[in-house]
Amino acid sequence: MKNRFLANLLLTFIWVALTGSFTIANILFGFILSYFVLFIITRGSGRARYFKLVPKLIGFFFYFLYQLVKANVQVAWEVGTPKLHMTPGIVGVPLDVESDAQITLLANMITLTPGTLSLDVSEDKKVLYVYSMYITNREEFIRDIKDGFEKRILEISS
Amino acid sequence: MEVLLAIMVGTLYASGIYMILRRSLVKLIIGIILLGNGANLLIFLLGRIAKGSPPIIPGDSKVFLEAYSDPLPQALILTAIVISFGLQSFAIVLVKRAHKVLKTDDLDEMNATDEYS
Amino acid sequence: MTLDNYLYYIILPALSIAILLVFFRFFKGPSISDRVVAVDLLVTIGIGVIAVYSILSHQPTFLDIALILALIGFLATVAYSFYIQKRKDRDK
Amino acid sequence: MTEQLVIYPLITQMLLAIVLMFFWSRIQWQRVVSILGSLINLGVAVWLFVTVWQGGTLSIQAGNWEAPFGITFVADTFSATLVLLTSIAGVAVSSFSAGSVIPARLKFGFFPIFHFLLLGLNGAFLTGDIFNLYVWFEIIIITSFVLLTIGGEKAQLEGAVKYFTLNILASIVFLTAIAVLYGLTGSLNMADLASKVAAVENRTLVQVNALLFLVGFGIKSALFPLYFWLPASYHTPPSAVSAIFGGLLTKVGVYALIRVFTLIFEVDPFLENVLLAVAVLTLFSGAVGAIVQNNIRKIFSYLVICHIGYMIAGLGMMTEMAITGAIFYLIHDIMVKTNLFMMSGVIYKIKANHNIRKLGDFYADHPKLSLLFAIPLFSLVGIPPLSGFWPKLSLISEGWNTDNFIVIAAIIFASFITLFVIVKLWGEVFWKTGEKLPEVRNFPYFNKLTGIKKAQMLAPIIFLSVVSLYLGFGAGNIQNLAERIAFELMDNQEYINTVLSK
Amino acid sequence: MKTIILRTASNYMLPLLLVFSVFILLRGHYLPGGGFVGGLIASIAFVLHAFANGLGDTRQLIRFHPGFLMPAGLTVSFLSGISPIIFAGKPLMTGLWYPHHLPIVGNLGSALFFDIGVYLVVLGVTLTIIFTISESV
Amino acid sequence: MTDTIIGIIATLGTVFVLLAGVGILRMPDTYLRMAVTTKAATLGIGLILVAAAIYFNDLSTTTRVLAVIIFILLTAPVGAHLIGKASYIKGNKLWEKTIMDDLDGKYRKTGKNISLPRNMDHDKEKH
Amino acid sequence: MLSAILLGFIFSIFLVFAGKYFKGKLAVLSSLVPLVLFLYFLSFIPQVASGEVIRANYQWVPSLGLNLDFALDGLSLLFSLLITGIGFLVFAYTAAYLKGHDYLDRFYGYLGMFMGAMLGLVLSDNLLSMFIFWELTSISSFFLIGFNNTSEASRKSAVLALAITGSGGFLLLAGSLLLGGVAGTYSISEMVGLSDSIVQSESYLWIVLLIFGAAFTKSAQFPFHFWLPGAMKAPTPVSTYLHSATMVKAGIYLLLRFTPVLGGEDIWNTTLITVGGITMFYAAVHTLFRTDLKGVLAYSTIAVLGLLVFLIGLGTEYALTAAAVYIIVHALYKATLFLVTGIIDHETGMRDITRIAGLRKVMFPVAIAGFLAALSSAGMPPFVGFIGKDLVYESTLHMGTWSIVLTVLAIATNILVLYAGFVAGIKPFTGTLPESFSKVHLPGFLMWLPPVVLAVLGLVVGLFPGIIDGPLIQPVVSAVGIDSELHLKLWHGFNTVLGLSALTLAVGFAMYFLIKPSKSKERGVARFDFISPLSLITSFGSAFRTFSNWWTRIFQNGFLRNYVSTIILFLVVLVGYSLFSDHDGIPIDFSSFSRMTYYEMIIMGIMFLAIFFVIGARSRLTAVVAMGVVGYAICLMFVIYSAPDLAMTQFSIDTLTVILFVLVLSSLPKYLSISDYKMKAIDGVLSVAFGILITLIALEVLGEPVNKEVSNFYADNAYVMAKGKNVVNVILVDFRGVDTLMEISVLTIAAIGVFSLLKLRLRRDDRELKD
Ligand code: NA
Ligand code: NA
Repeated sequence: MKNRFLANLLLTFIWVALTGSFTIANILFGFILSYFVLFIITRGSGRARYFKLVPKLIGFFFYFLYQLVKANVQVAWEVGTPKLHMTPGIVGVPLDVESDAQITLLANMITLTPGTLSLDVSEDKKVLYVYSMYITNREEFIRDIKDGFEKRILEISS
Repeated sequence: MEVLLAIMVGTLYASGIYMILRRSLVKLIIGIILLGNGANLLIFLLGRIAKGSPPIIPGDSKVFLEAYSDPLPQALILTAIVISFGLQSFAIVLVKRAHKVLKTDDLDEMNATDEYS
Repeated sequence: MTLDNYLYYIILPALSIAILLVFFRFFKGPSISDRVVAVDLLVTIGIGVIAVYSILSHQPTFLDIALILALIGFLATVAYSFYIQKRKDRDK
Repeated sequence: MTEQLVIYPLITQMLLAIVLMFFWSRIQWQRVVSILGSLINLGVAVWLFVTVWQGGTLSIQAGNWEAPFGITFVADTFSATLVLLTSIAGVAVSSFSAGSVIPARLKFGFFPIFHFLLLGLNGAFLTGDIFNLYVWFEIIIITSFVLLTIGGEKAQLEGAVKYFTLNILASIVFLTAIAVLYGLTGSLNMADLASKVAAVENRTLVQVNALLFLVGFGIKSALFPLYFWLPASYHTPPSAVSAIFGGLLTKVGVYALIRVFTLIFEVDPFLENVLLAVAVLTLFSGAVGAIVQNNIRKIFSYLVICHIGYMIAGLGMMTEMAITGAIFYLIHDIMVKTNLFMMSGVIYKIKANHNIRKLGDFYADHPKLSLLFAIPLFSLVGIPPLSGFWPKLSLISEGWNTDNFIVIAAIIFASFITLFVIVKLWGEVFWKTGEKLPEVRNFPYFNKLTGIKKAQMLAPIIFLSVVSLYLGFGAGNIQNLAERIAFELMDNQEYINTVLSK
Repeated sequence: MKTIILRTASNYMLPLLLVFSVFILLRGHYLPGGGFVGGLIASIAFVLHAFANGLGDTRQLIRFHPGFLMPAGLTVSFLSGISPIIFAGKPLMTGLWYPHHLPIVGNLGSALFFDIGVYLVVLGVTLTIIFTISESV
Repeated sequence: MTDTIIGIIATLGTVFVLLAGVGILRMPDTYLRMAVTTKAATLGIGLILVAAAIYFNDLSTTTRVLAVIIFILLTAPVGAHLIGKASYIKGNKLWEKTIMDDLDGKYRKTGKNISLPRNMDHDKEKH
Repeated sequence: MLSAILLGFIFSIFLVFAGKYFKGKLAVLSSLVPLVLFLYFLSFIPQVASGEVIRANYQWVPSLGLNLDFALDGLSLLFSLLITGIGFLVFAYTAAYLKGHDYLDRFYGYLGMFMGAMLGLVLSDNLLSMFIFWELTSISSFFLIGFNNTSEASRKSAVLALAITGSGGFLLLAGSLLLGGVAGTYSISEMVGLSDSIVQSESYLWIVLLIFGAAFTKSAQFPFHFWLPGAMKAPTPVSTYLHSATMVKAGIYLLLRFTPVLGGEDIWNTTLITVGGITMFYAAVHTLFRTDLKGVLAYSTIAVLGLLVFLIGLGTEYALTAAAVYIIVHALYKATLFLVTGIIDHETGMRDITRIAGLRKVMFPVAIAGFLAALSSAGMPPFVGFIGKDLVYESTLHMGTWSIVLTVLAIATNILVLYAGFVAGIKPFTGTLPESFSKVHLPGFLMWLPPVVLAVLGLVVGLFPGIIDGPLIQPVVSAVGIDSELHLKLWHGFNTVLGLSALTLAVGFAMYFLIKPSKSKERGVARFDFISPLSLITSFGSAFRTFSNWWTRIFQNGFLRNYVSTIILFLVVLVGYSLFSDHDGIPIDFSSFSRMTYYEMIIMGIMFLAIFFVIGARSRLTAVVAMGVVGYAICLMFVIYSAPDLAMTQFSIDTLTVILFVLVLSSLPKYLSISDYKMKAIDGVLSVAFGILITLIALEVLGEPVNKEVSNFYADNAYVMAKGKNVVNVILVDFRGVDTLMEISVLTIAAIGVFSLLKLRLRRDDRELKD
């Protein structure tokens, strides 16, 4: 998978060198182009993972953006209206992700979306304590996170 | 604008001295830092200020084509900032040690070396 | 209205107001954490101000400062929280 | 490329400092390297001095950027002389440190810092750039902080807090003065500033600027009423440190004052009055302070302050002869004060005490040493024809010539008190039958030390005593030197022309 | 601070910051940056690592005492400062330049080595100070 | 055209930043302030930076802008997490309308002053 | 001649190294040194008597006008002979007196040094070199008085003597320099020719007063006389040599030497007559109340010194001749008496006149010497003392209106001097020998011969005044600037003077038999000690010490805040005065300033608020965080004002400082707010004044024209010559690279300092400073 990525980068670089144009657009174009070229020339499941990953990554990115914007709008409404409607609380979310990197990524994603905040991870790395502004139901909140960010992180990283 | 900056410099000097006079070790250091900032800004101000024209020769040209702000005070301040950093670090540690050994934060209690022996 | 004017008369004042609001929180506290959060936010908004200012003065150079701010401002926050966790209740 | 010679003293000291840092905890190596290096540095300083004496002012432009654009180093007779004196004191104190400073301190960078201090001093004497002078001053103060606190004993720390604060204050004032100077002239090169400052129309601002420099350097020189850091701290560090402090630290402030007020600013009547008033009060306060002290090093500390007054009086009168006196005094004072603090160190090693009320018996127990110590002591007093006497001739007669009777009175008063204090000290420490001092456990008493250690401590005292004797008996030569320096200072054209290569 | 979040993040940031610091160092002659800021960023990288992982780990990572960087850096700067005296008979700090243009660095000259020395010293100094302080709290 | 895009993106960013400003002022407790604001700003600043990148439209600026954004995304949540945790340990009160606290008792069992390593070098302290 | 002077110094330096071997015989041999010199000077008598002045010149510090110019005229010769002649006897005497003393070598060393100095003093024709030797005599005297250095009284007396004569020395220095400046030369012989212009110069009064100060202190004139009785703590040879025969006469020498230069004016004569008169009478009266032999002699010495000053003040031919004679007279008999006293002290172990008697039985030659000297001091014919006294009365009688007063004064003094001479020279030997003295015996001839020689000389010279008249006295008088026809004679026939002499003797004898020295009288007069100059000077001394203490405490009071305030106050007053005094206002050119924008104002506003927040913060961390805000605001300011490098650096450093603070803060003390409101108000006013001053200076500087020559050079050459585009960086690593090199050195040193401050833990053994 790393090889694929490096090859992708190399091809991008060659493209940029050939065209002689160091603009961001050209580089992006070179990357996409070489990605497709690589996608086409690659066979076999082992090597194909790179090509499955990239769309997932992009998907993850847009999911994150969506969450970010959604939550921001929610907060905007909260902040912008005179009354406070929050029902905040701290919830311990049991974790399926195991590695430090996954936990960190998940926690950061949660924190990055307004309205929630990862406070701590338990010593045994089994529970993530999340502060949230809107909690109506503990289970629902946990499910949101597990089906949302955690699922996607598991997808891209395993 | 310069007027405001000059007042700012004066404020930094005044507050720096005021903090040094407060008998407390921690305030002493804060005072010294404020004074240092004041002196740096004074150099900056008196070297004359200019907006939006950093002294970096643009792109492909070999000399400045437009106005540029005076680089010399900036270099001087940089040196001064770095030196003050060295001094401040030492000061912070000195205060820490002094507090630990002398067991007081009150500078007024630190007058044994001026006593007659 | 040119972009410069728009940035100068609308965006920059808006950011300035944001800074003032945050600064007000810094003043009010009441807890040290609130102040640290406020300072952290100030630095973040500072990055935005620098970005706008670099557009206004046509100097991409200033973005380098934003880079440093983003990197290093974080460390101050780490240090503060380190301290808050560490210190005893002497301070109040 | 004789001009290269100007920075050789700097290169040797910096090299020494760096090399010694690599020898971090090998203290035996450090001792050897420091002493040998100091000797080499002395050789370089002599070489520089002789070259300047014979060939006139030298200057070199760092980075090969013509003045006033780069940083200039200049060795006129004044600078070369001070570099030479620094190197002499450097050799002496290096050896003295090797013998006297306890290993624990040596293992924590004593020698590298010490050579950084000498580097700073030499740099301050040689630079021709006002901001660069600030940087050298910072080297000096940071090294002095470290040397002052090394070991971190109670008194050291307490003294250091005061020393630190007031010296930082001095640096801030200095920096403020540089800011104003740059704002007025746009230049930092001292030779260039001479004409640029003269061309500034707003003389009030020039005077204000001069006063800022006066206060900034005045704190460093321990003038009245700016000297408080000195009596609070000079008696706290190891004697070797006191020696280099007492000999050179305040003098670099005096050097800067003399340089700035002869080259950049002219001393107008107001400044003259200020300088003279300050000089008189410095003489007075230092003298009066020395009377009431009982700690040997505190006595010397106050005398350091007191005697700065002579030099400032010379500067204040601003005639060639008065400056001559100030310069001669400067030369004398560096040698003698360094020696006296080393002397107090030996006394301490022998008796484990600094209090003159408790000390005693020195003459009976150590007649030869007493005789040796009498040389710096009575040189300090200025018993003619010892070195302290000669500059007073110039100063007092210039006092008469310029009708500064109060200055004369102050000079005489200070001389008298110095005499009295030293004589009292002699009576107490050397003549008196002292108290039976309790044996301090594990104290490295002098007689327990190895012969090498003893030699390392005594040789520099003998060396500096010989130098002071030469200053006294060879006063003709020193007077010539001082006159030449004064001439060059008053008529700064050679300096300016050399730097700006006109 | 015992938090895996910070620890993980810091492990990723360390190489990032180090590379970034070298970048800042090398471009200093052309754009804002240089040895000083570069050195600070590098040291901040290690400090961050130490905050997250404890000083012991960071020390293991660096292997030698950071204090060693100070004389090393001083040597580099000092030698590049006096190299013109030794090699060209010119005053100290006179720029000596390699005649050809290099990528990234641009012109290779004594000034760059000087700046590298600054970088090393700043790194050494900052780490020494911070490590010493946190060891003795 | 570009100017318009820049204007819109910058405006969006500024709005978020402003929201953060209002939020930090209005919210009743430390956690809410953090939750509401800290990262609203992240989005806002990110947008403003993107605007700058579009404005200068060259590789080096764009890479720098990307670097800034990545740095912010990397550091901001970690920072927030740290302050949040620190505040909780220190005992900053939760807002009165808070409905649950799963962390309750997790730290305070050991007494009011949670015992934390005095030393940054906590690994070393074990042995 | 230089070698003659140096001989003494060489001798003492030799002793430093060879001291160990200097014992017994060698000490006796060492008296050859003064003897050789004596003979050497003796050989000049013919030349000098013929009016010649022998000169020798050596350059020393020519640019200061200081050269070793020596001139041997009558006056110098007289003194040289006294110095070496009495020196010879004292050297010999000491060998016996201090026989076996541990520090004999030192003693001779000091003596040799003193002799050299004294010779240099009287031979110098250069005022400055004379001053040098003058000071050296004070110093050697100091060491000699303090010779018994374990005795506190000795030490105190030595310090007192040096304090008085030393301060006189400084007056001489000031006077010499002033005189040299007025005369344009330091050559004394040249000054004689310039006398008129010197006397008429404005500085004349100063010169005279300073010279008087020097002479009076050295020659123990009232009210500076009190150090001399104290100096008697020295071993007797010292008292003999320094404090009677030679050193105390240096002041007399000085006055005589300058009579032709400065004399003849009213202020000169009146002052000398008054001071000399008071001194001689005051001291003479004091001799009545002393029971210590040396005390008696000390006061009578002071009386004679007063008399000499008095005579110089009279300034007539008679008076000056009398002075010259009296110098010899006094040297001969007083030296004898001292030596005799020394012998008594040495043999009996006491000097208490009320308990010593009958010693003639055990030390007859000594008694002879004492007797002869006493008679000479009494002015009995045919002793030389008679001639001297005659001349004194002769001169007082010729003083016109004041002659009666002056004569009475002289007579009274002489009577008392007689009394003192008898008490010291005769009384110990008369009466019955107390039992306790039965074992007392005559010392070796080395001790008793010198006084005998001196005493006999007094008789011989009296009988044959021609021995001294032509060869010594006349040259002295002419050296003092008088063409004298006066010749010494023992017998002048029956005249007023003879009558007065007879009166003196009669009253003196009567007093000697009627008034016995007693302890009770001594105690009685001691009740008035509190108004004596000594106790006045002592209480002045302690008052001065108290004052010194107070003054030192006022400034060095231990409070750092006071130090800082004083410095700032000094700065504010000085700079403020300069700024406001010169013109009507402070010109600030507002038009040259740039437009204020809202964002700048906001940044500034935040910064102001943050600063006040720092000041008012109650918690350390809050203050530190607020400091961070101040730093970040400055950083933003650097951005706005085109200083990206600065912004970066400021920001990084600020953050690092915060980290440092945070790391140490928990081990730091509580954040104290200790000052009361009054202190805060005072400090506030001072700080604000300082801040306003800086602001005003800044604004005024901003109105001045700008010179950008240097920075333009940087901008133009940054790329072209230094191959860099970031000019600030180019300045840092190239144009001003030295700054940077030193800046990183500062950092390194600071780091080492931090390291050693925190890591260096001295072992308990090393805890107290050991180096
Ligand atoms: Na968040
Ligand atoms: Na969130």
